[in-house]
Amino acid sequence: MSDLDSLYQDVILDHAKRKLNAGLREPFEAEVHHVNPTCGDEVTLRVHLDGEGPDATVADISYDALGCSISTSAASVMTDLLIGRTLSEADTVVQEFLAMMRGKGQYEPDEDVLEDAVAFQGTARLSARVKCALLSWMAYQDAVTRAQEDS
Amino acid sequence: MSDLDSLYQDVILDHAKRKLNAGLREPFEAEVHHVNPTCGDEVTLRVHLDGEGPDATVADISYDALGCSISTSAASVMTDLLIGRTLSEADTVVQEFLAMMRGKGQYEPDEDVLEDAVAFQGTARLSARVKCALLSWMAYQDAVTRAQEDS
Amino acid sequence: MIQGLLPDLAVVRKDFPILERTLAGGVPLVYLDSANTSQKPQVVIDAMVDHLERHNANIARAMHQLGAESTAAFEEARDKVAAFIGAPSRDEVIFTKNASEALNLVANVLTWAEGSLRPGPGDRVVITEMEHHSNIVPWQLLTQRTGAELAWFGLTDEGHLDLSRVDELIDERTKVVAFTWVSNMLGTINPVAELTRRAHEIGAIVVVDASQAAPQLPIDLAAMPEAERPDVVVFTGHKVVGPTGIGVLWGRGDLLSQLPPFLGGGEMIETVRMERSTYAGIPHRFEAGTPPIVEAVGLGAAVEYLAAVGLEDIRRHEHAITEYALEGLASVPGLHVIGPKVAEERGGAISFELDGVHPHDIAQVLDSRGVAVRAGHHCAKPAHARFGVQSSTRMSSYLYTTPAEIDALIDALNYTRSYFKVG
Amino acid sequence: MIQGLLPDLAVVRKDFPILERTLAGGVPLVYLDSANTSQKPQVVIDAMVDHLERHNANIARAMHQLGAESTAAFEEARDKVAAFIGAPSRDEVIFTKNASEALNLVANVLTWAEGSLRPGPGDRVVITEMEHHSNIVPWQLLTQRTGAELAWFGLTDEGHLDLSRVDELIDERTKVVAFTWVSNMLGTINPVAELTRRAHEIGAIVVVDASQAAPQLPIDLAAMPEAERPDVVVFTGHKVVGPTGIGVLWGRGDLLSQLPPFLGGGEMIETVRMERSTYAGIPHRFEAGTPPIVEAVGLGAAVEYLAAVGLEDIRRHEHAITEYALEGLASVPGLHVIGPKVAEERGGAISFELDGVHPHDIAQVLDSRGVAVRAGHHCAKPAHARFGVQSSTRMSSYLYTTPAEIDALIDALNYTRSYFKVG
Ligand SMILES: Cc1ncc(COP(=O)(O)O)c(C=O)c1O
Ligand SMILES: Cc1ncc(COP(=O)(O)O)c(C=O)c1O
Repeated sequence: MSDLDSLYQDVILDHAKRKLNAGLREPFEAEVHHVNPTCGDEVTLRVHLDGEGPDATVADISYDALGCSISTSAASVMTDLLIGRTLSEADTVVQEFLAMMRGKGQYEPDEDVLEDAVAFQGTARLSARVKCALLSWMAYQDAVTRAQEDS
Repeated sequence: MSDLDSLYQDVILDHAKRKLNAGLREPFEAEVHHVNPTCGDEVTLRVHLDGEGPDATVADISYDALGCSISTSAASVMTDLLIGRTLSEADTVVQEFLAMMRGKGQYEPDEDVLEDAVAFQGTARLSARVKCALLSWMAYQDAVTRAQEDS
Repeated sequence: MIQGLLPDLAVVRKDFPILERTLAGGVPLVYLDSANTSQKPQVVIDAMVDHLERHNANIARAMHQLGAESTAAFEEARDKVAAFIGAPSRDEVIFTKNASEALNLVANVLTWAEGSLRPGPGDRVVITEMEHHSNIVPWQLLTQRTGAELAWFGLTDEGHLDLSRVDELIDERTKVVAFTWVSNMLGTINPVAELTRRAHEIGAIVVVDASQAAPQLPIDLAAMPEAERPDVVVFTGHKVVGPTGIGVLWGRGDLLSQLPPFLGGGEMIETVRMERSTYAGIPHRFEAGTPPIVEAVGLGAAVEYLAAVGLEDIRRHEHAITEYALEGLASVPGLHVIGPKVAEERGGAISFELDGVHPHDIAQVLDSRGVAVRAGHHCAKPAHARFGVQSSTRMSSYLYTTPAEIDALIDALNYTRSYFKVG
Repeated sequence: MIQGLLPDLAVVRKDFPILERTLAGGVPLVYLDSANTSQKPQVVIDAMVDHLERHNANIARAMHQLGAESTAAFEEARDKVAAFIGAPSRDEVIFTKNASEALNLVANVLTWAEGSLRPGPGDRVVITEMEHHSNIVPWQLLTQRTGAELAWFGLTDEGHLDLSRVDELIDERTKVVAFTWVSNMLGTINPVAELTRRAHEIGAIVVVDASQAAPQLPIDLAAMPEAERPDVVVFTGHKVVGPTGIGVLWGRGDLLSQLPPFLGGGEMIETVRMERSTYAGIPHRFEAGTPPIVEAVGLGAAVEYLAAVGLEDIRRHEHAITEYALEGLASVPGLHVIGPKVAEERGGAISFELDGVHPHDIAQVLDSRGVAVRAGHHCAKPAHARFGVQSSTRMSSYLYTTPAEIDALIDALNYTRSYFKVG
């Protein structure tokens, strides 16, 4: 597989088209706006939690993303993976994703945890694109922190 | 003659010791304070003119100089050369001196005009020391300008 | 045959060692990102190496032979830069760290100026919607800090300054008019003489960002009629085949001499007492601390190199390449150039959109074929917002660019379309 | 035998090409002006050349392979510098153009800060009489602009800080305490931990100028107890065998994050609209415009080189040379060292007077014999004034200095005395 094909895997191009869970919805406890200052990619993201503490459920993640296929598909994959999980389960996924993205392609991700998101292994090899893939994931982390602060 | 000896000619070391016309005196029409910011050498210089316009006489130049042998001897030589001349005669000397100092050792100075000051030809070759030699001469020019402005 | 290319293009290319590089997969480099930073000829690298290996010393302060050599090299670089832009006086040339610092310097010293030079409440500072962030943010900071009003020229749909509001924008309340000579996003060449004349009529200071102009337009400040000569012109070393770490601020001597210092320390002083200091004259007043010495040496060699090739010839070359590129780009279905469509009205940076593919993804596919372009907002977010886009792809050529490289770009763009199955 | 010299001194010297130079008359170079600027090892020059010839591109903004390589090289340099000073976090390392800019940056952002960080009327900023102008003038400007009071530690006759007034100077009114770690004129090493603890007790911000410390003292910020760790530490690239055009500001992350931007433009933004902008986090917030890229690469190689030789070993070497030099200088009739006379209390810069000969004239005679020293006020006029002198001669050694070079200096000083017929 060429570098290009390993970056633009079908799963990714597919998510970029389908944009699962896209659009901003109510209710939500926190909304954040993140920008990739280098390229201008943007995401507005809301989380809705059900319950309190680590066992709270991620009842919804809704978003509005403007960006390249890597950044929009990352948002789609993420929401698909995290909605419906408890915060602590979701955190396991997030940590695994971060480890892979910071691993420069050397990290062996746990496919059972990451499911479709393993497709971003090809992105992890391209330092310039790592930020694209992380944009919505960082926004999610930020939103959860704020939602918990406010409660 | 070594470079060092051509810089520190006897005339120069002699003037550095004797410091002709040193000390601040009355009367004066203008007093200026010039600093060589690079090394901190300083001169306070006063001029006293007699008459008006280009035919006015440089009746006195008095000064207080703190600096290396090049800068103090330059003040001594200058005052010795200029006191008693008309402004326009003095200007001829100043211009010739400036031309020599900016000539990087290539300019052929008129010895009849510069007299003792030709000894600074050796300084003109050393770009780092040119400012030392010029300090009091620039101060003189400045002081004359101010004296004329005020009159 | 394309008219106007540099006659010695093959020889010129040999001067730039990086152009021989190959990238991943053994593909040759097609460098079309020169508006971002230019590549460096061997003569610039060699001048820097020679300085570091044989003449390195601090300047001004050092009396010894190395110090004298280093000082001479630094000050000769100032002479060379002065000659490059036809500065009326070499002491009006100030070395900064880049164009951004030069622009901030001006905005800062105006903020701290005394008397009528300082814009205050009721006064106005005018910029344009096509500025690089480095010519926007400093003026936002100035106006926030001084209470002056910030206003700007909008843009026409063709990417020109909309001069219809000129009388409103430039009136007796206007203290500063700051604009770019050549846009780094749209490529547009602005009417410097005309705008400067207008601004000077009402006594405003004109600051021109020549970061994109200096690489490709011959500049001769001394030859301009005074009424049409800007008061400040800045550019950056790394875009004129020089190194990073150095920029240039040229300013009218009698204006600069009235302005307070920017940064304090080192050789910018006349004398220092604990209570208070007095400051040196220009250019030193604005060069606090150890300046970029080896960078000045490199920049001196760079502008000498450009002058030797000939700015008129470089301009003609850029023009020919730009015309060829505009034609090529027009042949790609779904591709829209943002900015003037005619080579006469623009410099060599061309930004475009391609329907259905995000600029990042375009740049990625291009990169896989060795074609280096820029994707993003190019530090010109407001100009992007004006055209309703969040980012764009930009190709930018320079004196070493060949028509074959433009062909490679166009091929790669067509490949991008098929890769992402658009159209 | 002199104890403590670098075991591989001859090998180290071979790393520095300039040390093979001869000067006018074929005399070899004896470079004793390293406190002014240090010489560069081949590995630094080679790293810069390799970057310019093979990897040159702008950073952050460029998505292509050259851009990724250049960005990686730049950010690795940040990692290397962070390791060199033991920075608690690599994002706290900000690249400036030199130490002077770093100090001005701090003073400026404090001037523009909101709330209690901004010194105002009734507040006090404390410096010392032994500061380099670059750590005086910025604080003069700040206090003039904010209405705060400027106060300073005086010096003892031995050239130490006079700490007898510490309670008066550092009290609840004090907002900032800024001082040099090692004096560039007197050589004095100041008690950083003690002063910092005092200042922190009353909540003041501590800014340390490590321009002369970084080259010769091992620095490990993370290992310092928090109460004794300064809030800001700056140094300059060209004195740690790196290139000109780059300096370093390390600052406590939570302090830097509260401060407003310094210069505006380029990558320091989060988003820009015409009306108003928001700014990026650290370190980028403080790095406006294209940063010194090739300079960072050179600096990274430089601090790696110093670390490979070993800072402890360099410190020992400097100490041995300083001790030997102090002995030698004491043997010259009419020569008076200004500053501490014991090597333990000082760094490797030694300033002195020679009765009957002006420093310029000394430096000139020394230069005729290839010995490069500095003469003047060394950008420390107040310290000179304190000791009643207008200027002095300074020798300064570094890791490549040999005892034979000190012998050459002492010989040349004796020759100077006979040349000017003193004594
Ligand atoms: C103690 C000290 N502080 C600050 C500086 C300023 O460094 P730079 O000129 O590189 O800004 C120097 C060196 O000149 C210095 O010795
Ligand atoms: C028009 C324009 N102005 C200013 C700049 C800023 O230059 P620098 O980043 O070297 O400060 C650039 C380049 O980035 C530019 O294209």
